[in-house]
Amino acid sequence: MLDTLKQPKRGVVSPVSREQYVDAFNWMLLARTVEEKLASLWRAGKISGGVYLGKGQEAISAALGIMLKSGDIFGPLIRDQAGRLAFGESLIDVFRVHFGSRTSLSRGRDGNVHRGNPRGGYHAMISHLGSLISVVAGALVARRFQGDTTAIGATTIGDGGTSTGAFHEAINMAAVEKLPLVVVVVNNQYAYSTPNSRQFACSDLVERATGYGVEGHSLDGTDLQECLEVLGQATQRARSGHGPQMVVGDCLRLTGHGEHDDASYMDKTLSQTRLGRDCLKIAENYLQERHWADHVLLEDWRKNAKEQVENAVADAQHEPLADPAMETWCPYATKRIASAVLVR
Amino acid sequence: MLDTLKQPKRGVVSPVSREQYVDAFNWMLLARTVEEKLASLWRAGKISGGVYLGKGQEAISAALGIMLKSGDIFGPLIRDQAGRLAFGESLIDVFRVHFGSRTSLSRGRDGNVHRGNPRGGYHAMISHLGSLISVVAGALVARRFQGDTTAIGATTIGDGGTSTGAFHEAINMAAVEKLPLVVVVVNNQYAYSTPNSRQFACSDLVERATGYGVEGHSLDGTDLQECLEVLGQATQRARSGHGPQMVVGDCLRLTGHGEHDDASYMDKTLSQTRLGRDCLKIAENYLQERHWADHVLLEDWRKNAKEQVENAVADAQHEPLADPAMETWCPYATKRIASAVLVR
Amino acid sequence: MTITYLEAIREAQEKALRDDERVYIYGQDIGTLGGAFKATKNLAKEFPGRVLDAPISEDAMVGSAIGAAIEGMRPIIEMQFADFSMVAINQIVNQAATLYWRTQVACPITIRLPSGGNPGSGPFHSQCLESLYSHFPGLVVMTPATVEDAYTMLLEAVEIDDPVIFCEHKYLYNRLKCEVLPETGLPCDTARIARFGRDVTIVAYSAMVHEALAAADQLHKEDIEVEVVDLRCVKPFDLKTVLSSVARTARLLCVGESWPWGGVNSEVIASVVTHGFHLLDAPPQRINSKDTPVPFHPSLWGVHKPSSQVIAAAVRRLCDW
Amino acid sequence: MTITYLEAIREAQEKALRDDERVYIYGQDIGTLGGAFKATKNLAKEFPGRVLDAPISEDAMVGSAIGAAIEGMRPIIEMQFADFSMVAINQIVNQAATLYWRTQVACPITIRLPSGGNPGSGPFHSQCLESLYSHFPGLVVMTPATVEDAYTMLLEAVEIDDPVIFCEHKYLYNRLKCEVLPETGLPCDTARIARFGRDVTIVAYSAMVHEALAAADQLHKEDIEVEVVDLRCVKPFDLKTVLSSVARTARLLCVGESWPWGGVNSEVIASVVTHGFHLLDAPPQRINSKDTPVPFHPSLWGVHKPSSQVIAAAVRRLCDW
Ligand SMILES: Cc1ncc(C[n+]2csc(CCOP(=O)(O)OP(=O)(O)O)c2C)c(N)n1
Ligand SMILES: Cc1ncc(C[n+]2csc(CCOP(=O)(O)OP(=O)(O)O)c2C)c(N)n1
Ligand SMILES: [Mg+2]
Ligand SMILES: [Mg+2]
Repeated sequence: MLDTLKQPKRGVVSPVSREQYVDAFNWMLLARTVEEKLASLWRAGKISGGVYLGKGQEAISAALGIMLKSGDIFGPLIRDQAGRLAFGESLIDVFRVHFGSRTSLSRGRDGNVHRGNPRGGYHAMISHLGSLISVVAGALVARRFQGDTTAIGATTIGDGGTSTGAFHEAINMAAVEKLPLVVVVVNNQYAYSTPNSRQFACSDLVERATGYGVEGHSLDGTDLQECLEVLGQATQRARSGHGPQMVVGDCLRLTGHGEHDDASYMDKTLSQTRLGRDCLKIAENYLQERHWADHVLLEDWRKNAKEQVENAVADAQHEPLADPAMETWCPYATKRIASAVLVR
Repeated sequence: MLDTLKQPKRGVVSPVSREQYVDAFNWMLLARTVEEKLASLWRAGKISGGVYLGKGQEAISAALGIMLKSGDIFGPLIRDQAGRLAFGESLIDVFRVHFGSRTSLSRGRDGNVHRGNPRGGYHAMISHLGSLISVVAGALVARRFQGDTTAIGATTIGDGGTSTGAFHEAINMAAVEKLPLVVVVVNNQYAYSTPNSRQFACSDLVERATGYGVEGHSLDGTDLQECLEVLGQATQRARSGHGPQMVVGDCLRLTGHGEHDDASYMDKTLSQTRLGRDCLKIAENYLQERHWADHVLLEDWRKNAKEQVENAVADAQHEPLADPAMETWCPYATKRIASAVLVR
Repeated sequence: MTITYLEAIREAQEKALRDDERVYIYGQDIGTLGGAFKATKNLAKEFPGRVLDAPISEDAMVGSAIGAAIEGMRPIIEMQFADFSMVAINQIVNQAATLYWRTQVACPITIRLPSGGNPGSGPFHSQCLESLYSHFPGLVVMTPATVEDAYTMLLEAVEIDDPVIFCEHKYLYNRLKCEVLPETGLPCDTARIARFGRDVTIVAYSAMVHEALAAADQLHKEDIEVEVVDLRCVKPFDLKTVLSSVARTARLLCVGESWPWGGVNSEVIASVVTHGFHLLDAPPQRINSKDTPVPFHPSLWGVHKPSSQVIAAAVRRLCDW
Repeated sequence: MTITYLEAIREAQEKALRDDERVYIYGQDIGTLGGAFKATKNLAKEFPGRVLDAPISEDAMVGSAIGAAIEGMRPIIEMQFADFSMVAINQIVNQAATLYWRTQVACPITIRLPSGGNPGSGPFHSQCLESLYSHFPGLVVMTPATVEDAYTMLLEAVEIDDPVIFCEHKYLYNRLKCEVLPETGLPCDTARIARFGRDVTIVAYSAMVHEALAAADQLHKEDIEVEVVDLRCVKPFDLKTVLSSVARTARLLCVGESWPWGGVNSEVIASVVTHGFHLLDAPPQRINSKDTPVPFHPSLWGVHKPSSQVIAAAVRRLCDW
């Protein structure tokens, strides 16, 4: 279903155009609206399982999403609602999966952030951090075999996820294969409750790029303009044969690890720094300063986002939930094997 | 048994003294002599399992070994015969383990390079590359808890081993904990048949140090003098509270991956480069140039090494082999558990 | 004052830290946060420097525990969820579990695995990996079913000289309570008769003991008396107690939450029939989770794992044999 | 001209590469070197760019194969030794094995595991991990015992839409030979009666089939006729064929080289007794490797794993029951 969702017109524009900025901004806004709804549904006990939000990371995620074109590959992580939408996820899929609807991408078998449509280039993460990067790299290996010379792949990982062996193996392998892979490290200062100081000892994670022989980029994740510029460049470099790109974006997680978490462990002074700025507010100001949007237009966009979200929620809530009676309870794709197993 | 073997007099001397150079040289020579013997025993079918030699890497290994003091921790890898000896391994243990003697460190349960005496600070590697680094790091964590402020730990890894997730996780963790750990990456250009170009894409593995926030050092592994200088410095830095040290030594594997391997895949031109020099020959020349040893003395040392090796082989060959009748077939240390298991 | 299963785990760790200076705890978010489930709540404050936040590096977490154990420490590793121990399995089964056998140096580490399903947890936060780890020589695998066992067995795990995989069940964390923690408990290699009965033996462990007991309550009303054996520890497990129960009832049903192929159930059944074939009047039976990943949606999850209803039905069939 | 088990594996890969452009092979040292065992000898030359040397990154090797499979490829991954697959197990059991169930996208990857013991190989180059992988839902685990099966089953593994763990036995590599490779074989979910007999059924797989056959030869001289069932594939396995053999012989002995706790043997026995209890005249028995790591020294190793002598002795005891 995603196959048709990417508009091929998108791509790198440098310097950032109004069109692109507005586009990204609206995905950010929509993501924020979606997530506020998810949070309130969760508080109301309408969602089983956890809810994990990307508040404060929408600029990076949306900017990455809009740099990807039809045919590209995207492996989003937990805080990538904006990127998912920009890459083409339909709103109803977001809510279906959180409700555990039978019609959801995982048919109630998995929830929240684990959704995807891998054949459409939209990968479905498992929980084990770091393990998606090599999968996206492998998809690019396949594309190379198939003679696709234009597609790129992108995936994100948190500051905490960089400590996994899987992260290391995947980037190193992608570098050896010189794959058109963009790895975006979103340093939101915490991995659950664990601050950077307990996670790594280098002064900036971008310093790892040289050690892998890949190109490194840094960006301020609170500034959409910079996100667009840098991610535009990084995706462009990947697309034009310069191998893997490591982009490190700094920001602050403006929410708990999940909605169950009050984040009381966070260093309160961080929110007073540049990192603690709300990228959505910054982007609104920027739009107004540039006269790319005024109050009225912004309000219009907000209303529009809300409406879309309310409609999607209403639709999703009407859908049938997962039903054990309709489960096959069979994990095999091969018909013969499946029937051998089910006979017993 | 190892506890008493390290002479506390050893340590960093800079610039390199004759005493230190000669000491290291003799470990190199002894290691080479041991390994030539192992190779011929293997060809004669007297050893079960593989034989893996460190030819061409003795300078790095010996230099590391002599920088370690009594109470330090050492996790050698497959090509560390010289370092093992310098750290205090007795010759007979080398042959016992290769013959599968009942009196060997592993009592015939494991062979060749997997020997060690962990309570003596001399770790016994498992085959899975990279997995020893965190173990050595953990030993240093224990020492910190126990108030030991002087000991350091050292371990080696090949160019190939740097691609493992375990390598990454361990160094990163050691950096976060600021442990006195020296990780020596021995880049002998190949991992079995795989050249550097298929293993990593950075121009020099030492570039990884910054990304971990640890201090990086490079050395020419064919030059004992440089090995002593750089490893002296690195161990000294670790010992004086500067956290993990990553040392990358370049050389060429002057033998097959194991004795079964003719290494026909190797790029023949490499042996013509500086990398291809035999560190033992270079060291001999150096000794003579400096007038630290003449022909006669060198010949004496050689004879002495040979004699020691022949004696150890003769002794080890007289020892009883592993005997299934004497096996407990029980992997548990806890008496109660062991007897519960064995009753059945 | 009541104490939950989760609090018992915290108390055991507190006692271990207090009584034995060789003990320390290492795991993600166990310091200030007190752990994802609060099993180490306040311990970092009470024992400064001995309850340490780890990076997201399970392999290195376990590897470092092994190294520390070699040097005489008794580390406890908290995995955030059992499922994430999979990226440390090489260190667990190849390095820790073989260390004593290879070198005669003991490896007294305890790895806590918050295990098992809860509604809405999905395939990667619900796994029961006791069957996986039990396959490997050298590990002790504990599966406490009660608050008391959670407490005394965790203390025992820390004392034992071998690596212990401590499977604590998340479903029980806040649902089980007891009045007061015991001073001592049964040794881990001894099973416990959780309920006496004459008609059928149910062998279970961890959360499934409670499903079995609920089924037994129901069946009691139908005049079927079920004996419930709580294995407590699945590797090694107490075959003697199982056999003597089967000797009395002549009927065996095994219940476990892990996947069916080669799990605890199949090992118990294979052991019983090879050693006590003649004791059985009916074919032994087993109930596991279904052989698919653990589903997210509560209504799927509820059917995926064994329940007291399914257990009761199986017992009725066994009695009709 | 004879063909070895190892050559059959090479031939199958050559054929797969030739017939299906979606196939490629990825593994350490499989290019110029042709693999540590030469299972890909010359293939890199014959199929340029399709037989690729990997860095020492098993997790990424498998992860990348999954990604490529999603995009329609059919990768074969060679692990240098089965033992090293442990550092990739998360990708195998959590990512590959669950992919279809989670997303309805098939994951047709084949992971070749050079498995099992050889004299002098030691604890980390000898492991039999079929029991481990079989525990997880979603994997097909093949264990060919003959040259013919090594060939046709590997081709089948590549064709199958699910992830296949292909356990090829190193002990058989150069010891087994056949005259000519077959065009087709039995489907993997069908067991094979390797020898007919009336007195006892031995269920075995991989190298142990040959130990069982050797025992059967010996016992034949003693007038005991053993039926040997070669499982061929252990997950799923062909319970029907096993049950119908047991129905004829009424006696069952399972032989497997993996560790005892929860292995293939215990699963087969548990399945047989739950479904065919009444068929048995004697308690089913099993022989595994001992429950320790695999020892290095040949004399220890020879006793650690099941041998034809030990099998024959167990059969005699079973017959005397
Ligand atoms: C291998 C692994 N270990 C532990 C976890 C549990 N876990 C889930 S999210 C998380 C923190 C992730 O932090 P980070 O990577 O910085 O991402 P963020 O949540 O900040 O976006 C942890 C520890 C996991 N998912 N995978
Ligand atoms: C995780 C893992 N995968 C594969 C192997 C098999 N293996 C043993 S040695 C080796 C090559 C090692 O190369 P390198 O690290 O460069 O060390 P060197 O042999 O050159 O000293 C390989 C692939 C292993 N031991 N561990
Ligand atoms: Mg983070
Ligand atoms: Mg090398």
